[in-house]
Formats: sequence, structure tokens, C-alpha cells
Amino acid sequence: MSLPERKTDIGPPHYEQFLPPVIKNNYGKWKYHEVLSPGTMVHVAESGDEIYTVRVGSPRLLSTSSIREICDLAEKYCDGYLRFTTRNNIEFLVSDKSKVDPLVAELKEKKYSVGGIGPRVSNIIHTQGWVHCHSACTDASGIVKAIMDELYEYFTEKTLPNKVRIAVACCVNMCGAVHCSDIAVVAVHRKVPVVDDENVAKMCEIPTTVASCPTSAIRPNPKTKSITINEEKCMYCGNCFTVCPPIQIHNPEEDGVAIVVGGKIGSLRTSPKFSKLAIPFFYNDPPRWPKVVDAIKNILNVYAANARKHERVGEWVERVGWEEFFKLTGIEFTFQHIDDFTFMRDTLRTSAAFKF
Amino acid sequence: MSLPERKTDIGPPHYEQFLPPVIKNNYGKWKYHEVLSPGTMVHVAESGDEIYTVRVGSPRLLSTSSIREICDLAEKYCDGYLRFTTRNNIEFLVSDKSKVDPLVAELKEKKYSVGGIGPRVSNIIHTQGWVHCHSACTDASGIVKAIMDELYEYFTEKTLPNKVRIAVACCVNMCGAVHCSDIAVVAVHRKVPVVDDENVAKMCEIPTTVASCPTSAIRPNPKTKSITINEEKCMYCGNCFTVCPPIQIHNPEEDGVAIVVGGKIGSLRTSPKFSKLAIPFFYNDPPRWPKVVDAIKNILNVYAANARKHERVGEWVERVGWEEFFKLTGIEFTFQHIDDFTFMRDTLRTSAAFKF
Amino acid sequence: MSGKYKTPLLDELEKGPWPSFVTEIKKAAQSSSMPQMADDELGQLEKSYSTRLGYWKHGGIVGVLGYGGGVIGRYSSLPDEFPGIAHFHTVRLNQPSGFFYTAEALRMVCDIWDKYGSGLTNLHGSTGDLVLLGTTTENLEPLFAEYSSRGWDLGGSGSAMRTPSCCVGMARCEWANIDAMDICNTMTQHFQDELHRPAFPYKFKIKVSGCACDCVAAIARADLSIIGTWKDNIQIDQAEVKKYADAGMDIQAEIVDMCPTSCMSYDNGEIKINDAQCARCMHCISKMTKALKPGKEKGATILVGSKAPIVVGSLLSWVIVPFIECKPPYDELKDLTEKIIEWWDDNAKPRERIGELIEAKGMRPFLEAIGVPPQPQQVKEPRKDPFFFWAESDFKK
Amino acid sequence: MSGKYKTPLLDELEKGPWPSFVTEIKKAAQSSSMPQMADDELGQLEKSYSTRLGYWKHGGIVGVLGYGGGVIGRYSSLPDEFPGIAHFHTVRLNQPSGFFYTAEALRMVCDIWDKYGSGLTNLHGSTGDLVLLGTTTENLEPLFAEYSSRGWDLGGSGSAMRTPSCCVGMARCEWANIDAMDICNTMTQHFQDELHRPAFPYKFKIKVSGCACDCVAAIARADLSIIGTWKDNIQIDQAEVKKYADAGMDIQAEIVDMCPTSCMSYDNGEIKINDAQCARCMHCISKMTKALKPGKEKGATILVGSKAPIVVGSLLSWVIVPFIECKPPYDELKDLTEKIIEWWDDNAKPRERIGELIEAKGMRPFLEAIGVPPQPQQVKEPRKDPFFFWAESDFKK
Ligand code: SRM
Ligand code: SRM
Ligand code: SRM
Ligand code: SRM
Ligand code: SF4
Ligand code: SF4
Ligand code: SF4
Ligand code: SF4
Ligand code: SF4
Ligand code: SF4
Ligand code: SF4
Ligand code: SF4
Repeated sequence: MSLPERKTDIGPPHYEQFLPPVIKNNYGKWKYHEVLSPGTMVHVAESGDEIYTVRVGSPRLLSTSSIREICDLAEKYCDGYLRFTTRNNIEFLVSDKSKVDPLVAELKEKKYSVGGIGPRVSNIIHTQGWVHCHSACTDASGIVKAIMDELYEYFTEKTLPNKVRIAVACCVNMCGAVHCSDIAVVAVHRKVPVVDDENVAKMCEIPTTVASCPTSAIRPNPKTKSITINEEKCMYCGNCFTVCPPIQIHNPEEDGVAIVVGGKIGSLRTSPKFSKLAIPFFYNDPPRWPKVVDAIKNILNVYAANARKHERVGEWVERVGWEEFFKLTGIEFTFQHIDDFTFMRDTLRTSAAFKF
Repeated sequence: MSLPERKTDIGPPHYEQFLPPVIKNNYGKWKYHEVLSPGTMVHVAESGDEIYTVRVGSPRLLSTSSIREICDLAEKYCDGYLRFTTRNNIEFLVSDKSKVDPLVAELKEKKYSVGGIGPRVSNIIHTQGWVHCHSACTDASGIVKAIMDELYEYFTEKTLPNKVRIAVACCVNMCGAVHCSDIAVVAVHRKVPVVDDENVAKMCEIPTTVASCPTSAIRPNPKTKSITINEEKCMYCGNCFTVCPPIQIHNPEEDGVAIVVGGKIGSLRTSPKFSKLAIPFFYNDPPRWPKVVDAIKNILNVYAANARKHERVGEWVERVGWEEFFKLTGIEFTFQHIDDFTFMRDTLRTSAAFKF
Repeated sequence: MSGKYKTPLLDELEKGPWPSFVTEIKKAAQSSSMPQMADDELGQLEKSYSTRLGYWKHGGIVGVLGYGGGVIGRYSSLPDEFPGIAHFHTVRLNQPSGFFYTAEALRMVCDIWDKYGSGLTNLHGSTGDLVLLGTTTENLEPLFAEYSSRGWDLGGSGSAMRTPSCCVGMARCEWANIDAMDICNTMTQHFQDELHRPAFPYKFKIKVSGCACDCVAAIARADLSIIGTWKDNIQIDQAEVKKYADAGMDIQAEIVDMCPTSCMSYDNGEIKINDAQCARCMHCISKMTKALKPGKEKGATILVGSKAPIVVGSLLSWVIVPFIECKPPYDELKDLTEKIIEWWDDNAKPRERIGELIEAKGMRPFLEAIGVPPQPQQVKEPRKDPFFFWAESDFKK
Repeated sequence: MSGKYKTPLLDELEKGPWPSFVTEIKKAAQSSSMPQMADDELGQLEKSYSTRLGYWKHGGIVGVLGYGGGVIGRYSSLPDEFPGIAHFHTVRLNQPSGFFYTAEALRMVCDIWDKYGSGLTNLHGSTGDLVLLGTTTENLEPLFAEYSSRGWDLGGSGSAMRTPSCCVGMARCEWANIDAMDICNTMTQHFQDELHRPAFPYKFKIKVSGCACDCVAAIARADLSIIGTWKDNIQIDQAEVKKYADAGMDIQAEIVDMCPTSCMSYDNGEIKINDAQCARCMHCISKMTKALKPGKEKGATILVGSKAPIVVGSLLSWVIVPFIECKPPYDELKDLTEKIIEWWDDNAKPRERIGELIEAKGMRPFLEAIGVPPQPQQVKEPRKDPFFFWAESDFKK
């Protein structure tokens, strides 16, 4: 069983070999598109050629078996051409219009989630969680599954004022797009890390560890050759733990997740926006985090009922004001909502005009 | 010539003794006002009573002789009742309607500047300058006089889209309202202070001096028992000089003034705004600072020609965008315009949408 | 005018229609008992105009017995060349609230000043004081005796409460939601000790405006900004609305479309306001004063922290208490102010303003110390980054 | 499905309509040659679900010969309890630009993965890689030989260039102003060395979107964000405008009133645009794709600096070059990127992203180093405070 010869620095396969002929022929010459249903759209080229897209939800964490099943369908309906979206959905690229409906029919029969196109909830961008990451302060896949089950009809059917981008990050490293999402979940710690002096002394470079703290909460402790953390200053960001593992930040009793809202990425109408804190904390509540799911559904419903057509969550909130957001959603406003970090100056209200 | 007995902690005279009877009678019961001319208005009480105000520009720096002349007029036309505004204008409080026109006539005859009410340029808020302050990096009164001479008709006659508040500060301590003015002049240094080591060692507390620097440019110099300044870091703010006078910041060759625009204070329509840098530098050019005056007139004219009714300078600029402001005014955009101090994050553009 | 100096540069500034401060300096020498002061001021200023440099030394500490403030010491750095201004201190007289005077009172102020000073004044200083510009150290005590015996006191300077100031408010403005002048005067009297005897970490300024127009710039220039507002509905007089329309006002463009919350509409000649959505910004009221009036449930918004840019950049005041009732004797307001000052005094480093301190410590310890709960009105928007502090008390819930 | 562990908690997550990752983990054990990996992954995950704690150690450094990245080392902290995942490293395969595949290619990826790994994947990782989830140290070399010999290479990890990523662009989108996929692929190939051999201060990410919709989130998640735009006029097809109106679109409310620059008008069934005022935000075009098209003079805006919140708070990318032409072979773009990286590499501390470095040093040294002049497009608004630096060169003017 000799191995083939390895190559290096070849980079990824060139995309061209994976493009359906109709795309190759009309590359850069598309004229318009039309959304035909929540899971299908057609792009029409200047030449009149068409490419149909059938979009299907994916858990992102895919087994090779499932990938092969998807490949089977692609071969049956679209000459094997498929792609994934930047939000991890699967897209079948159908050149033959007559095969669209049969594909959709078989997908639905096989319980695939056809949808996600247009002004609705698309797939949730998420991260590794307990599945693979040492830094995880919650699981990501589980929360995502619970949310998408609940919001399912917003993926497959219902429309909203505009796209609603949801994300989940399993720690504040935020490997997903939580910091600029319409609605997102981010796992947070709430207790000062516990320092294992012996191992810190053995395994960590003290100056690097001290420097890793954004709030200067860490001081060297010459006695123990380890470090001490000033409880008053620690914001539980976990950066010290990333740099020096024996500084243990995980605390299963008091870890959990926060909900942030109102971010966006596109520059349409209003500038890209960071997400802002809506709910500072829910305890981790596996397997289905029901309170988190309820809270998200509530925010989504209030948005759907109040926003104008084409308004993103953040645009709606900025139009009506955050006072109004808290009133309409019934969410409690706490000390945690008031920034005391880098954006404090920007976010405190400097106007005598506001709503009660 | 024995002195009367001194009293302490009595506070200011109670304002009530200075109120005209019609004001006392209608205190808190005013119904509406009407601007009758650029320098006159009437306030009408629920009772139907009226108080007429005649406003006159003032250099703020007043001699007792001039004050007495004003008092003469007040006695002749309004029973001696007068006040000053928060922008240092003089207001004659006339209870007898028939005396308004004669007062205005006499004022005009005596070359008083009647005006400043309504959507126009009012008096310039300014500070001491070379007249009285050790910190002054320009003169304030001179620039103010030069500007007001040039904008005179905007005080006495012409209307603008809304009020235009101008201010002048003779150093970055900004004892005026420069930081929130429609258009303002602020004096700035551009060279690192020169340290007189001997006197610093004698007169200053080194730790306080080191701590005074916002950019941590100052380090103690144990050799000289004085301090050294890191040229790279110094922003010429002069705070060290305030705390320790032998750190000499004045440099007559390279000191001068900057022009800032777009600030406002009221919460009407849009939130109060800080002024932003329009032109980073003009050399001090006494006695009339002609380039400064021209630059302000240019900005005012462009504003007048482009803003919508009721829009303040900053509201207009924010609507059209700063790209457009620089284009319309023809002002050059420089490195100095890009914030690298406390508001850097807020002010860099984080959007793919802007005007060329 | 003694004409002691040739002042060709300054003379340029006597030309033009706006009143000239140069003329004022020249005039001061006429009436003051110490004409050399204004003369030498003029001479030194002419020199500054030609060299582009000021000639004042850092102020020394001068004052009147028992007070630590109210006088700014000032000495010329060229006392031999300009002996008349070897001493040239300013005296801050605490202005009457609202800057109201009678000719009689002002004359008296002038008479004393001509006796003991240069004859030059600022009506008024940026903080609000009636500033007397230029006297000597030895004249300070007699000057103070003369003024104080006639009912005038000094204002603030140094690390102290500074002279509070306010807009004209109820005295002549239909929009005043609070009695700005009474509040200003009451606070000034209440804090006499703090005003005259600097014992704070740095200066502390109070300004009071009757509404969101903020005619005294409270939100930008006061550590404690008190701004009048209301809670209930804007009062509308539809007959007057019609008159504005008849007079040619484009109500849709000028009023409705400029309302920041889009809570107004104009149909069939009537204005409707969804008051629950109104931010009470004052735009519509100010442009249609005969037709629209603030509501009847009046009070103030309390904001804290504004200041000039030194050291960490300019600050505008931050909303702390969205609504507080403001009725004499203003106990609630006094009490709140005392708590605010106490926390600052206890925690600030020297030369640290309260806005800077709050920035350094965060809002929470401040709000907890003064007993104010967190409220959405305190922020433009909630925090962006997921770093937030938890206190033991939060876990008990 | 071996059923080695009882997983009552995870089984709850197989209920409901959305596809279940739990089912996927169970399925992986079916086809992988190492079913114990997915089995033990499931077992450990169930344990995490009951204890609310993860059981992964910090990653050690593992990889393939000659490369410093592309593999994330991962070890269970309970290797005795879950031996199948004692090693559970992830391999990042560099995805083809635009995430296009054929069934054939994907099958091949799966076959090799079943042979050397757990059978679990992420399609795709947040950076864009095709992530292979869970293998052992000794399998890395053979796995790499198999993939690379078939034309697949590893993506980035560690302090290196990270796998660039892009939107679907010209392949299937009528709004692409630049060839996002070609640029992405070209940059990936150009920076192969930087990608595989970490020698930077920290990670450096590139993302390319064809227009301001930014479907790959370049502005929020890339150190270098390349976003397509145009310079000339929006192309309008008035006949299609009419069709939208006929179809019931409220063009005034949905398009004109939502234009951020108010540069549009709609009269007599025609849309007019004052293109000089248009910010090219894409709103109108995206909502009326048949009637409106970007202009013809196309290029990209270059932005720099976005990142997640650790350590100093989230950053969005900042506009550096408002407009740059983007035509193959993209020399100008490559050159600019190299200069940007060089400045960062020369100046950054370890673990300092370029956005953080620019914040620390200021824009000026950065712009000067890369030879880009100051332009109003780089700021939302000019600076507020009067503290600004002067260089010697400024005085020569
Ligand atoms: C397939 C995909 C690109 C890819 O390379 O994979 C894509 C494709 C299209 N996007 Fe997108 N967008 C895709 C991710 C994004 C993202 C990135 C993200 O979500 O992480 C954004 C930025 C979101 C944000 O602002 O937070 C994005 C913001 C938009 C917008 C702007 C929406 C708005 O008004 O704010 C449009 C325009 C529109 O919807 O009218 C748009 C429009 C489109 C169009 C209509 C473009 C076209 O003519 O083909 C495509 C189909 C629309 C649809 O799905 O509704 N696309 N689009 C991505 C699909 C993700 C998914 O599976 O759901
Ligand atoms: C007399 C004075 C108060 C005092 O106690 O002295 C005053 C008096 C009035 N102000 Fe004021 N304002 C006075 C300083 C201010 C200031 C403070 C400043 O300039 O430093 C502001 C904030 C400016 C800012 O936002 O930067 C101010 C912002 C306003 C506004 C808001 C204008 C806007 O639309 O942005 C109004 C409403 C209006 O003009 O429609 C207003 C309206 C008024 C009214 C109409 C109120 C009334 O019903 O009496 C008064 C006469 C208006 C006029 O002068 O045009 N007043 N007003 C001050 C006169 C200063 C002067 O001599 O020019
Ligand atoms: C006289 C006056 C200017 C004027 O021409 O009107 C003035 C004059 C001085 N100010 Fe001021 N300030 C005056 C109002 C202000 C204001 C405006 C206000 O109060 O509304 C400000 C901005 C608001 C604020 O407080 O931030 C102001 C911000 C400063 C600062 C910066 C303080 C800061 O925290 O940023 C300094 C520097 C200092 O205290 O060392 C300062 C320092 C000074 C000193 C004492 C100079 C010094 O470094 O020692 C000046 C003495 C000048 C002289 O020789 O006469 N002055 N100063 C104003 C007081 C007159 C009065 O009592 O009515
Ligand atoms: C696998 C992936 C998440 C996922 O489920 O998709 C991931 C996983 C990890 N990320 Fe990430 N990051 C991943 C995309 C991101 C992104 C999103 C992106 O690239 O668009 C971000 C936010 C954007 C950014 O770069 O700022 C991101 C921001 C971080 C950070 C914070 C970096 C910062 O400067 O703020 C860290 C912390 C660190 O580097 O020490 C981090 C660190 C990590 C580490 C290596 C944990 C660590 O501390 O060593 C995680 C390894 C997980 C594991 O065991 O598999 N990851 N990480 C993503 C890479 C897959 C791929 O190659 O396609
Ligand atoms: S967000 Fe945190 S826990 Fe989740 S994958 Fe990234 S580094 Fe790991
Ligand atoms: S968790 Fe963050 S804030 Fe707390 S000590 Fe560690 S690095 Fe500092
Ligand atoms: S602004 Fe500066 S120079 Fe002018 S009075 Fe105030 S402290 Fe003096
Ligand atoms: S002028 Fe300002 S920045 Fe420069 S050394 Fe002095 S205190 Fe520091
Ligand atoms: S702040 Fe309001 S109440 Fe006071 S004078 Fe101005 S408009 Fe009138
Ligand atoms: S006060 Fe301001 S927010 Fe309220 S209705 Fe009038 S314009 Fe609108
Ligand atoms: S970013 Fe623009 S060009 Fe790329 S897919 Fe999205 S809409 Fe199309
Ligand atoms: S692209 Fe945006 S700014 Fe330009 S016309 Fe369309 S909506 Fe207006």
C-alpha cells in the first residue's frame, strides 16, 4: 500500500474545473436573478442562459456518508455540480430547468430542509463548541439545532422584513460572525479564572501571560513564580487561558451564553454594525437551551411585527431607539448593558432627547 | 476712607431684584415669542403682557465707560432693565412697545450692532488670548473682531438655514465652546515643548509632570532631575506646560490656529455633536488673520448655499457626508484629519459605501 | 486715552463695524483710577501682536482672606517694560442668575472697579462670572469688602465648585420646563462653601437649561448638566397650526420630515403626534412656538461629565437620571448632586474631572454609589463587546 | 452506529426538522475505517452535555513535514475513558474558491478521509476551509500525501496567512464588480509560502466580496477586505422600473426613501439618480435587480483591520484605498497587499493583528509606509480633538 508522492504549495484545486458549463459560458455576464421559492432561484445571463439554484440547509458538521448522499442527488439532477454557501448551506446548481421540481420533490421527501433564500432566516454560522474546541464555554451545534428547529418555518417558508443572520460562538474568540449578526449567541464566562500556580510556573511565560490581559488584571507573583489576578479588573475574557492553559477559566456552574442583536455586514442603506448586548446571561441548559431559544424567537417576532420592509434588525432598532427595543421585547436592562470597555464613550447617551 | 464691612458666602445678588415688573408678573407664564427683526423680538405672556427684547452685539471686553453708556440707554428706554445673553450679547428689556423703535434708532445711530436673533450668526464665544492668559497661543479678541467685521451682515441682516454658533479658543484648554460649535477657531502648537531642565528641577514635581502627559511622552530624567519628552509621541497639547511652566510650549514661529466645524449643543433633530477638524493650520497672522477669516467665510457660504432650512452646519455635513464637505469647500484633506487619539475607532470609515 | 504707546497693529482692529475691544481698552484708561493698567495692557498687547507671543506668567496664588478662589493671579513677564500690569489679576464676581441687571446695579459695579482696578471687564466669562480684568494684590481685600458689603460675592476658581450658570428660562422663555434661574441660584447658595474654598480634586461646573435647546450649553460645558424636559404629551393648538400653514410654512418638510423619531404626521391641516415615540427634542416646538407647547408634567434630565479636550479628549455629558422632578426647595436635586460630588471627591485623582473618573471606573460603581438604577435612556446603544463584569450581587438573583 | 454509548441527552437533538449533527456523528462511525473515533466523540460529547464542560486539552503542535500549519492538534483530556479520541486533530483542506465542487471531487475527499480520519467534516470552517474533523498524528503524513497528490493542499493556521475566501461573485451573481473567485484563487496561490509556513506576528486573513452586499463578510472578518464597487453611473432600465411598479412595488417607500444619500427620485414612473451623490450602497440595485445595475467602471475598495473582540474589542475593517482597479494579473493588488503585510510584520508584537497595530501606531505611519495618501473616504468624519501630530515634512510645504 505505497503512498502516492506528496506535493507542497500547490494551493487549492482551481475552481474552474468545478463550474457547470452554463456558468463557465456566462461567467461575469449575469443579468438578473429571481427568487422562485424560499429554496429556489434562477439566475439569467445576458445570453438568456439560466442556472437554477436549489438551496438546502446543512448542519455543517457532515459525515462522509451524508456528503455521498448529497453527491448522489447532485449527480442525478445536476451533473454532479454543487456548491456550498458562505453560510454553509448546500446549493445544487441545476442547468436543466425541468429537473428543478423533481429535485425539490425528492429533497423534501428525504426530509432535507429546502429554503434559506431571500428575506428569511438562513443557516446559523457557528463554531466548534464541545465537539472539538478546548476553549468552548458552551456547545455550538446543539444550540444551533435547537434554534433552527424552532425557527424552521422562517427558513423554509415565512418571509421577514429582510434577511436575519444568526450566529453562535462558543467563546468570546468568536470564530463565527457573532460580532456583526442580526441575532447571535455568544458563550461567556462569569468567574475569575482559577490559577494553578504550580503548572503556571512550569508551563507559562510570565511576561506573555501578564501582557495577554486586556484589562491589566494580571500581575506576576514572584513568590509562587506564577501570577495573581485582580478580581476587580477581570472581565473573564479568557485570553490568559488561551496563552497559558493552567489558568483555568471554565466554570460549569456559572458559564453560559449571552444574546446580542442588531449587527450587520453589508453596507446597504446603513453602515455595517456591531451586534449589541440584548441579554447578558442564560445558564447553559443542554440539550436544548429552551430559554435561549425562546428569547431569540421573541426578538425575531418583535422585529417581524415592527420593522419596515427591507429593514434589518439593527436598522429597525436604530430607527426606534434602544429604549424602545427594551420596552417592546420586555428584556430587562442591567448594568451589563452599559459599556465600560473600549466603546464606552461612543455608547453613553450624550443627548437630552430620548424616549421614556 | 474706611472700608465697609466685608461679608462672605453670601452668594450673588438674587436675580429677582433685577427683573422688570412685566417679567416678574409673567414669570413662567410665557406663551410664545415672535422675532420682529434681526435684533428685536417680543415675548407674549398668557396674560397678554408683552416684553420686547432689543439685542446688541458686544465685544465682551467692556470698559466701565461703555457699560455706563449702555446703562444710560437702558434707563432712557427701559427703566434700566437689561441683561446679557449666554453668548455675551446685551439685551435691553423693553416693557413699553412704543420705545422699541426709538431705542433701535438711537442704537443704530450710535453704531451699536443690533442683531443676532434668529437664524443667523450671533456673537462669538471666545476667551482671553494675549489679553490676559499665560496659556494663550493666539489672541482671541482680535480674531473675533476680524471675523465679526467680515460676517457683520449675517449678524444684523441676512438669514441662514439655522443659527451658526462660532467660537474662538486661544489654546486647547478651550475655555469657550469650541468643541461643540458650528464653526470654531482653536489655537494649536506644533512643536515639542522646550524643557528648561534647571527650572523644571527646581519648580516642578516630576511625577505629576510625567502623569500630566496624555500620550505618555514624558519620562523622568534622573541625570538632570528634570524630564525628557519623546518627540514621536508628543501631540503638543500643552498639559505639561500647565502643570510645570518651565516646560515652554510657546513657539511664535510655528504656533497658529486650526478651524473646526460641525459641532452643536442643542438636542434638536440630531444629538449634540463635537466639532471636527476642517483646516489643521493657519499661521498666526495679526492683526486681522485674513486667511482664517476667508476660510470661515468660505465654509459659511458653502453651508448657506447647500444646507436645507433648519439644518445646522453639522447636520448638513452629516447628511451630505464629509467627502462632500471637502469637495464643496475645496479644503485639502491631510493626515491631521485622521484621528489617532481617543476617537480613532469611531471615526475611521467602516463601510464600503461612500462618495468619491 | 493717554496714548502712551503707538499701537499701529491694534489700531487696525478699531476699523470695521463690529465693536472693538481695542477701543474698550483705550476707553478703560479714561475712567479707571489706575489708567496705567489699561495703558500698559495695550502696550503689551501691541507687542504680542508684533512678536506673536503672549507675555503673561503662570498665575500665582492670590486671593481674599478666608477664600481659596475667585481671583486668578496674573503677572506680566515684562514688568519693567510694562509696570502698570506687573500685577494684573482677574476677579470673578458671581453673576446674578440669568445675567439680569439694572443700570443702577451695574453702575455700582463699575464705580468700585474704577476705584480698584483697570476699568476693564468681561461681561461675562465663559463660565458665567462677571469678570473684572486686572487689579493688584493689595487692592483685592478692599475691593472684596466694597463688593461683598453691597451684596456681591466672588465666583469660583481652582479645584472647587465653579459658578453655576443658566439660561434665561422662565423669566422670558415659553419653553422652560424648569425654573432654571431659581435652580441656578439655589445651587449657588447651597454650595457656597464648596465654591469659595477649593477642596475638590479639580473643578466642578453646574449649568442649567430650561429645555433641550440648551441655551447655556450645559450638555457640553458642565460636569453636572440639568436640562428641563417633560413626560406627557406635547400640547397642540390646531388653529395655530393652520395659521402657520397659511403663512406659508411647509409643515411637512420643515417640521414633520425633520422630526428625528418620525412620530409626527400632518394631514388635513392637522398635526398629529405619537407622543409615546417623541424624544422631546424641541425641534417642532421651537419652529412652531404658537402651535406647539411642551407637556405639563415637567422636570429635568440630569447629565454628568462634559468637559474640554484636555487630557483625554472632549466629553459631552451623559444621561444619568432621565427624569427628576424639580420643585423648590429642590431637595432631591441637591441630594443627588451631593452624592455625585461625594463619589467623585472620594475617588478622583488630582486634576481628574468627574467624566474622566467615570470613564476610568465604569458607570456601574458610579450609579450604585448614587443609587440610580441602570436604564436604557443612559445609553445610545448597549455594549458591543462580550466582556462584562459580574458582581456578587448579580449571582444572588 | 455502534451504539457504544447511551446518549439520552444528545438523542434529544435528533428530534425536530432541522438536520441533526448528532445523527451525523452517529453516521460517521458507519463509513470511517476508524469508527471508534466518532463513537468516542459522541460519548465524550454526551458527557459534556451532562457536566456542561468540554474535555479537550489545549492543542499541541502537530503537522506535516515542511509545513507549519494546516492542522489543529487536539487531544481529549479523558484519553482513558475515550481512547478513540485521544488524538482528534483537525485538518484544514484549502477549499476551491467559491466553494464549488463536483460530486466526483467530493467523493474523493470523503474516500481519503474515511481511510485516515473520523469520517466527520465541516463544510466549511468559518474561515472557509474544508475542515476534516478528527485524526491521529501518525495519519497526518499519509493523509497529506494522498490529498496533495490529487491536487488538494492544506489551508492556513497559526501565525500565518489564513486561507482566503470569497463570495460566489461572477460565477453566479449579476452584481459582481470584481472577479472575486479569481482574485481569491490568485491571492491564495501567490501567498502559498506565507500560508503554509507561519512566520507572521499573528494570523492574517483575506476575504473578497464582489459588491457592498459583502456575502462573505469580508468587512467584519478579514484583516484585508476586498470589496467590489464602481465609479461611474448606475445603469437604469426604465422599462423594467415600470414593470416593478406594475407588479406592485412601492418604489418611493422601498427604494427612494431608503436610499441613504437621498440621491434618487421617482417621478412619472421613472427613477432618476444623482450619481455624484450615490454612495454605491447596493440597496436600490439589490431590490430592483432587473431595472438597476452597477456602473461599468469597476474596481474594488480595499479595507483593512477587522477582527473578533479579543483583546481590545471587535473591529470592522477601515477603508484604506477607496478605489483600485482589479484586473488580472492583479499586480497592483498584490503589491499593495505585500506592502501592507510587510509593514505589519515589521512592526507588530506577537499576537497583534494589523487592526490593533494601526490603532496603536495611528493611520499615518501605515498609510505612508504603503504609499497611500490621506483621503476623506478613509474616515466617517475628521478628528474631534485638537491634538494632532506634525511631521517635519509638513513644515516644508
Ligand atoms: C450564496 C451567497 C454567497 C456565497 O458565495 O455563498 C449569497 C448570495 C446572494 N446574496 Fe448574499 N449571499 C450569501 C451571504 C450573504 C452574507 C454573508 C453572511 O450572511 O454571512 C451577507 C451579509 C449579511 C449582513 O449584512 O449581515 C449577504 C447580504 C446580501 C444582501 C444584503 C441584504 C440587506 O438588504 O441587508 C443581498 C441583497 C438582498 O438580499 O436584496 C444579498 C443578495 C444575494 C444574492 C441575491 C445575489 C445574487 O444576485 O445572486 C444571492 C442570493 C440571495 C439569497 O440567498 O437570498 N446578499 N449575503 C451567501 C448565501 C448564504 C446563505 O447560505 O444564506
Ligand atoms: C438669549 C439666549 C438665552 C440666554 O439665557 O441668554 C437664547 C434665547 C433663545 N433661544 Fe437659544 N438662546 C441663547 C443661546 C443658545 C445656545 C447656546 C450657545 O449658542 O452657546 C444654543 C445652543 C446652540 C447649539 O445648539 O449649538 C441655543 C439654541 C437654541 C435653539 C436651537 C437651534 C437649533 O435648531 O439647533 C433654539 C430654537 C430655535 O432657534 O428655533 C433657541 C431658541 C431660543 C429662543 C427663541 C427661546 C425663546 O423662546 O425665548 C430665544 C431667542 C432666540 C434667538 O436668540 O434667536 N435657542 N440658544 C441665548 C442667546 C445667545 C446669543 O446671544 O445669541
Ligand atoms: C476666564 C475664562 C475664559 C474667558 O475668557 O471667559 C477662563 C480662563 C482660564 N481657564 Fe478656563 N476659563 C473659563 C472658562 C472655561 C470653560 C467654559 C465653561 O466653564 O463653560 C472651560 C471648558 C469647560 C470645562 O470646564 O471643561 C474651561 C476649560 C479650562 C481648562 C481645561 C479643563 C479641563 O478639564 O479640560 C483649563 C486648564 C486647567 O484647569 O488647568 C482652564 C484654565 C484656565 C486658566 C485658569 C488658565 C490656566 O491654565 O491656569 C485661564 C485663566 C485666564 C486668565 O488669565 O484670565 N480652563 N475654562 C473662563 C472663566 C470665566 C468665568 O469664570 O466665567
Ligand atoms: C475551526 C474554526 C471554527 C469553526 O468551527 O469553523 C476556528 C477554530 C478555532 N479558532 Fe478561530 N476558528 C475559525 C475561524 C475564526 C474566525 C472567522 C473567520 O476566519 O472568518 C474568527 C474571527 C475573525 C478573526 O480572525 O478575528 C476566529 C477568531 C479566533 C480567535 C480570535 C482572534 C483575534 O484576533 O481576535 C482565536 C484565538 C487565538 O487565535 O488564539 C481563535 C482560535 C481558534 C482555535 C484555534 C482555538 C485556540 O484558542 O487555539 C480554535 C480551534 C478549534 C478546534 O479545535 O477545531 N479563533 N476564528 C474556524 C476556522 C476554520 C477554517 O479554517 O475554515
Ligand atoms: S469560538 Fe472559541 S470555543 Fe468556539 S471554536 Fe472558536 S476558539 Fe473554540
Ligand atoms: S480572563 Fe481576561 S480579563 Fe480576566 S485575567 Fe484573564 S486575560 Fe485578564
Ligand atoms: S483657552 Fe487657553 S489660552 Fe485661552 S483663556 Fe483658556 S486657558 Fe487661557
Ligand atoms: S505637550 Fe502634551 S503631549 Fe507633549 S509632552 Fe506635553 S503633555 Fe505630553
Ligand atoms: S434652554 Fe430652552 S428654556 Fe432655556 S432659554 Fe433656551 S429655549 Fe428657553
Ligand atoms: S419634539 Fe422632536 S421628537 Fe418630539 S415630535 Fe417634535 S420633532 Fe418629533
Ligand atoms: S457580495 Fe455582491 S457580488 Fe458577491 S455574491 Fe454577494 S451580491 Fe453577489
Ligand atoms: S446604490 Fe445606495 S446610495 Fe446609490 S442610489 Fe442606490 S440606494 Fe442610493
